[in-house]
Amino acid sequence: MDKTVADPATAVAGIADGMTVMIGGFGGAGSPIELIHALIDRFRAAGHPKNLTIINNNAGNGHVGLAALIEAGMVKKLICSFPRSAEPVVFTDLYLAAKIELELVPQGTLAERIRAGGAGIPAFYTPTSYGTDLAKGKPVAEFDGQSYVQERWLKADVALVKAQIADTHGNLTYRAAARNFNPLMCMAAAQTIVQATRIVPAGGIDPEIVITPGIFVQKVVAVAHPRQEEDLNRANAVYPGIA
Amino acid sequence: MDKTVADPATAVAGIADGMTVMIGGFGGAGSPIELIHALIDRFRAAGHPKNLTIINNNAGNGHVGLAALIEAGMVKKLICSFPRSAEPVVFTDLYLAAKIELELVPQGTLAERIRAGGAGIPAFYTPTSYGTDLAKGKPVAEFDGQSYVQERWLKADVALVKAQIADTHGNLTYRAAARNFNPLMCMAAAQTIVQATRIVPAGGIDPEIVITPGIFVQKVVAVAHPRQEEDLNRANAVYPGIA
Amino acid sequence: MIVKLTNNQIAWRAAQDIHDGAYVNLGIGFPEKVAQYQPPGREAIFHTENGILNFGEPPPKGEEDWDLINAGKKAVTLKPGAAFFHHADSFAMVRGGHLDVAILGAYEVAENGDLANWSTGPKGVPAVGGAMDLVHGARRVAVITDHVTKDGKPKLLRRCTLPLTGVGCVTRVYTSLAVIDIEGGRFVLREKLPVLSLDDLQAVTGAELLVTGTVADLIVPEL
Amino acid sequence: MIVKLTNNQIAWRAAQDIHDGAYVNLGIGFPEKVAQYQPPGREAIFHTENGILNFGEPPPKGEEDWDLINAGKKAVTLKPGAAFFHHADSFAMVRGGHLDVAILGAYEVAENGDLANWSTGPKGVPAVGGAMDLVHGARRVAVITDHVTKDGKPKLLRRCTLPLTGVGCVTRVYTSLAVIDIEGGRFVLREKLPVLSLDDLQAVTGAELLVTGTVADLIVPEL
Repeated sequence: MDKTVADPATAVAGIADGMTVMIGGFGGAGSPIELIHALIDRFRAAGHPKNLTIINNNAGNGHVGLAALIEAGMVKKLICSFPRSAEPVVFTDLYLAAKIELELVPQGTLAERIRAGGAGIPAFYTPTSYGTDLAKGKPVAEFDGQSYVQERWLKADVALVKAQIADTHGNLTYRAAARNFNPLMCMAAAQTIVQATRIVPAGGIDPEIVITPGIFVQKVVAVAHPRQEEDLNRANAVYPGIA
Repeated sequence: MDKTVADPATAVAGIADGMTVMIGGFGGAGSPIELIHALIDRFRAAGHPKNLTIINNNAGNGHVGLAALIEAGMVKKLICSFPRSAEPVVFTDLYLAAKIELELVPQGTLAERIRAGGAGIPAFYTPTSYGTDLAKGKPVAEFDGQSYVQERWLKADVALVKAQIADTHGNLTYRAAARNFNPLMCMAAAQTIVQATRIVPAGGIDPEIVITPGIFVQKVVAVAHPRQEEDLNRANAVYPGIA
Repeated sequence: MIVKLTNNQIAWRAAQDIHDGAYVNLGIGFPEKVAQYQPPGREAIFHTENGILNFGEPPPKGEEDWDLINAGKKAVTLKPGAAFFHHADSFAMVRGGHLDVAILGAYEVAENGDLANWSTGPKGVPAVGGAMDLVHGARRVAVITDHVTKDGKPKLLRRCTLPLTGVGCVTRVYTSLAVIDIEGGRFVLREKLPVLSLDDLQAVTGAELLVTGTVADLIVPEL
Repeated sequence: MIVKLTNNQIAWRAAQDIHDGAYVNLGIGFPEKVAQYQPPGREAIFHTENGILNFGEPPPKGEEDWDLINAGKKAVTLKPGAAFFHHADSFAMVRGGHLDVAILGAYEVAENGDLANWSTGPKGVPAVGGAMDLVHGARRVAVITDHVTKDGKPKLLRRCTLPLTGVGCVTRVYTSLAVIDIEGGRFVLREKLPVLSLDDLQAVTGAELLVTGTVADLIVPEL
């Protein structure tokens, strides 16, 4: 069993128009920049994929990564908790012009909905957002005298994930706070595509320190020197156009 | 911050009559034998705690650990998925004599109910047990044409947990399949008491390999050479009475 | 002379349908045998509910590590690429549809796909384990079983009489006499022992066996 | 002359109530300042939504590791005993009641404990982050805020006028003028700047201030 694919372009080749795509990362940490850029390259060459629904905590920053994906016109709808950032001009402009849809979800509810999707839990109750605008239209219920909102699972056709080390079975480790949503998204997508700094043979990761077991991963691609969104933005990078 | 306590007896001193106690482990792997035996010692010396509700995957085996706790007459009710074992005589006899209550829960539902307790999710839906006797009396709902059973969270007053390494903040690692229910129970109890083979200073565990973050742990006690239930049972051990 | 497959042979037949790279959960007891008959050149990854992916053979006697056990509480070993995880993650794999195949034993299987394999009724101590989770989680739920009970009564029925493990969950049954799919609420015969006639087989089956295409010979090596 | 505490002084006051060994989440922006004023000899452990427990000071400029950031996307460092975890575990800590204190900013706080701090209305891009989770998770939810808006209007009100973050969740408010508890649906004054009369304070507060015991002087060092 070897889930390795040759390069990011090959890894993302199957992503089709209209798909729901989860993208890992919280701000720049854990954002799979090279996979996102490979998707933009494909769109620029072939006109696909477009009309994507993207699930990410944020709405991108500057003109690289997720922001560049949105700027390229590939995204129909964004599901996220915090579409503000230091430089969120791309999303903000489209949103205020009503050219992109937004489903705003509290961050913990977003995480739990994704986990629920991965764990086969179609719905759950949370105290979060009870009595607020974000609970409008959702069923509520009382348990032990407290009020809760019913939330549904979130699943995706594809997850794009950034890991630190992968083995050929797809077992993964992450780096520091770049872990964030990545392990959850691995669980919740029909196809999980991972970029890792290093791919090692099966047995190359201690079974005790595996964070994402390979059962949740379909493809791994090596990106030895991944770019960090934060560094790119501090250099005022724009994609396409960066080295 | 130092969550270390001197010995198992001190660690379990606050457990009172009628409490709900989660006990980690799956079969003998991850079973906190020394903490359980300290609880039995207290009962034999002081007559408390009794009328306990115990949450564990199994019903104990032989005459040590959980089986010995039941045999001592301290347990009113057991919540578990699989109260059969090679040598489950203690529980079986009491159950058939209607001297102990049993709430039988499918294993995955048991795990998820405990996690839900720890994660502040009062209820969730699962396909598991739909249409079976174990779903009787539980609300059902349909999502996307599939039928699901509503399950409630499980919480406890105390969790007794076996870890491999603990630091003074209560960060934990486990050993192999001794992990099982332990990390979930740490989350779901008001007070989590951990026996660890070794306690190291804060900083002694790589933050990347912490399985249970210390926020879920209240007390840690060193048990340098923990007994394994399986070894004890193969030696026909009976507690009290073993070295 | 009893003409039927041994348990090893039933396990062998079930193993032939496990594709390369499959993630598989084998129920405790008889289904565990399936792991021994993985066809050469195919790599399956075995999952156990208590938190291991990619475990392997039991260790030699005396070398057991009792923290390294499977759901049947038997000592196992690890293969390269193994991972440990806690019970909630383990059942996320099960319930979340990440397993390709689960193979379970059965007291009864009904033509509507219902399975009864956890309780023989109100007497004794009930125990369910992970069976109810597995039948609603894995992409394919198969059963291996003797075709009839020890008393010679059919285990494949119109409707189950014992408490259910899951509703409409089984899609294939490997028995000591035949391989039978469940489709559209009916038993569809795929393979049978060549020595048996369709009538012979029907006589020990508690619901009608449909034949919708070729019925292949169920041919299994001596094991 | 404006008589009021600076943001640093409000943060200092809030920090005095954090007990030794507390697990604390500080909202992004102004509340992050609270960490600087931990009283000596007390050890608090800070949680950030994006998956770190026990992070510390920002690193020196130029030494940032952008994989090691807090929820405000600012670079941080680790203290001994830190741990990383994913977002579902992080919000299990929040929602599951494992944090001792969450300290948030506010647009408005009402005497019934309602908080509005995420949306100033339908214009612009809405963003909520983890605020709605925090207010229903931590055992104690406190607010730090200027007592009035930039236009001098009360931020402490009978009822919130802006979209709510949470219902009945706040139990203590540290303002630039006072420390106020919320009990039984009322503002209860605990401390006020000594130069202010109760009438002065009431005049800039949008709901009645109850006095049920001694009102202490709010005394804070120069910061």
